[in-house]
Amino acid sequence: MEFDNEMNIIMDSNSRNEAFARVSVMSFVSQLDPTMADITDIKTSVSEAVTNAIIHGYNNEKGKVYLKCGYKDNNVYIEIKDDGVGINNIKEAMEPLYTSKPEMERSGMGFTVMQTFMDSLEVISEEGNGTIVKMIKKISRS
Amino acid sequence: MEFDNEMNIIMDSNSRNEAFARVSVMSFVSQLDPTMADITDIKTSVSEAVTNAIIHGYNNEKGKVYLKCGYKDNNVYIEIKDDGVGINNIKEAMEPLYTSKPEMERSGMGFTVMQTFMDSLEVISEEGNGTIVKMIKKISRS
Amino acid sequence: MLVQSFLEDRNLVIKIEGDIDHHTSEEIREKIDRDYFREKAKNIVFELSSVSFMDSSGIGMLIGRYKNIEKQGGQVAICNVSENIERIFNMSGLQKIIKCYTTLDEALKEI
Amino acid sequence: MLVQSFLEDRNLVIKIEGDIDHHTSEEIREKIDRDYFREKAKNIVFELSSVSFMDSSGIGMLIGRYKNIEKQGGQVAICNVSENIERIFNMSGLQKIIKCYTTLDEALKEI
Ligand SMILES: Nc1ncnc2c1ncn2[C@@H]1O[C@H](COP(=O)(O)OP(=O)(O)O)[C@@H](O)[C@H]1O
Ligand SMILES: Nc1ncnc2c1ncn2[C@@H]1O[C@H](COP(=O)(O)OP(=O)(O)O)[C@@H](O)[C@H]1O
Repeated sequence: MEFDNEMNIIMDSNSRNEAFARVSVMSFVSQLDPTMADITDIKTSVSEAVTNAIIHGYNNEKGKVYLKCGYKDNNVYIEIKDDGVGINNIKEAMEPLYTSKPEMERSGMGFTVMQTFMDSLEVISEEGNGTIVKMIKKISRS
Repeated sequence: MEFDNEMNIIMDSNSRNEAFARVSVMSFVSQLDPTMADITDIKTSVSEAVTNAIIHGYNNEKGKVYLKCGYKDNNVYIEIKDDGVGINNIKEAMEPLYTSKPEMERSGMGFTVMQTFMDSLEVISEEGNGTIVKMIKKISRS
Repeated sequence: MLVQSFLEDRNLVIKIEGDIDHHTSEEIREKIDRDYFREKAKNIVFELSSVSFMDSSGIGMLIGRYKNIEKQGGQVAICNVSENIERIFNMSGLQKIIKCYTTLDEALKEI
Repeated sequence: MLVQSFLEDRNLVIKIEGDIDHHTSEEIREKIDRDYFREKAKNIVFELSSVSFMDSSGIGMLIGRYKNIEKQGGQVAICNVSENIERIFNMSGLQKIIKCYTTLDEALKEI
């Protein structure tokens, strides 16, 4: 796809980079002059997917998290990818409240947040082969 | 080099991304809790190098700008790269007030800013082969 | 991110400033659990007016405290939810589990 | 980034809010040059208290206005330099070319 503007970030799997990812995407998307509500939705969804890559994909171990963000007209496309453990049962993983790490006080709401806050969510994953989360948000100009 | 934390950004050669680059680097570097003065120095230097890639490297045409940022202890390493026209005479280019685009109201102070605000500056370039700007800043914790 | 706590009767008031995400949740959790036992508190009231961002890790952290404190026979309440986190708050259904109040005074009176 | 202008005698006061970089400089320049001729102004005073960031593109834009206005027989002054841009201001040596004042009143009086 040919975007109006596009950026790619590769970052270490380090929980400090959750905030970095949010701020970067927010700064990039702010070029479209979106409403505060849309900015918050996108920031929160990015935070969920990057956090998942770090704690589930890489089990808090070393690895790289890939973030791609582009926009065309008023549509924002975001892709977050890891080369981590992957997801065995995507349907189950996406159910509200399902978490494989209850001992870490995970709420199991990450995918539900992304689904609620974004206009489209696609999860591509396979056990042992990493995970790609693709999201689209149609923004309203403020 | 093995950094404590590292990120890479690939962005379109689009002047809107000057602000995006600054904010992203600022957010990343803020993990070290630097002083406001250090943050400003780094933001300004990043802005200079990214702007140069866009207007000189790519002559405001399509291209990709590569930004790498990592830190180890209190040292911040930044590399900004383009695959643009390159620099024929680096020594001359780095002289204060030298600009090849006076008609664009360039001040010719970009490299001087980087040299003044950062602790080390290295420019690697060749005509027709793009430019790499490497900068290091030792930050003080706030 | 900054967590401050103070005791008001046996209610530990927790004021969080900044972002609540997975990274900061761990720090927040440790500080709260430490202060709760040190201060021999019974209940916890979260004052969230200065929270700039929260994602589902924050929901998990709040529910985690709720579960722990319930086991001790105490209660958890939330007050002053900032505008920034209203959207995730509403969608999470947290209010069905933890009581939410508009002001700290109200929360301390009702708990 | 936001540029506001108003005329005070024949001095065009330019108030810039936000970041001055290469991207925003082009917009700022166009607006100033348009307003200067439309308002038949003589001098320009930059009010920079609300500038959050400036790099050397901003220096180029300011010097560019200085050169143009000088050709018209006018003067350029700067006032209220914000803390955010003091460092680049001092290193650029701009003060040797363009007069800087602490307040707008002072600038308007002296120009
Ligand atoms: N990037 C990922 N890699 C591997 N597993 C994942 C990834 N993202 C999500 N999962 C799985 O999906 C489950 C549900 O995710 P989510 O809804 O975000 O809730 P939570 O993060 O609170 O567990 C996780 O517990 C995990 O098992
Ligand atoms: N990335 C680059 N690619 C090609 N030429 C460059 C690049 N960066 C700088 N230059 C050259 O070096 C000169 C001086 O750069 P600089 O000190 O930043 O001043 P300015 O950008 O105001 O011209 C430029 O005018 C240009 O000729």
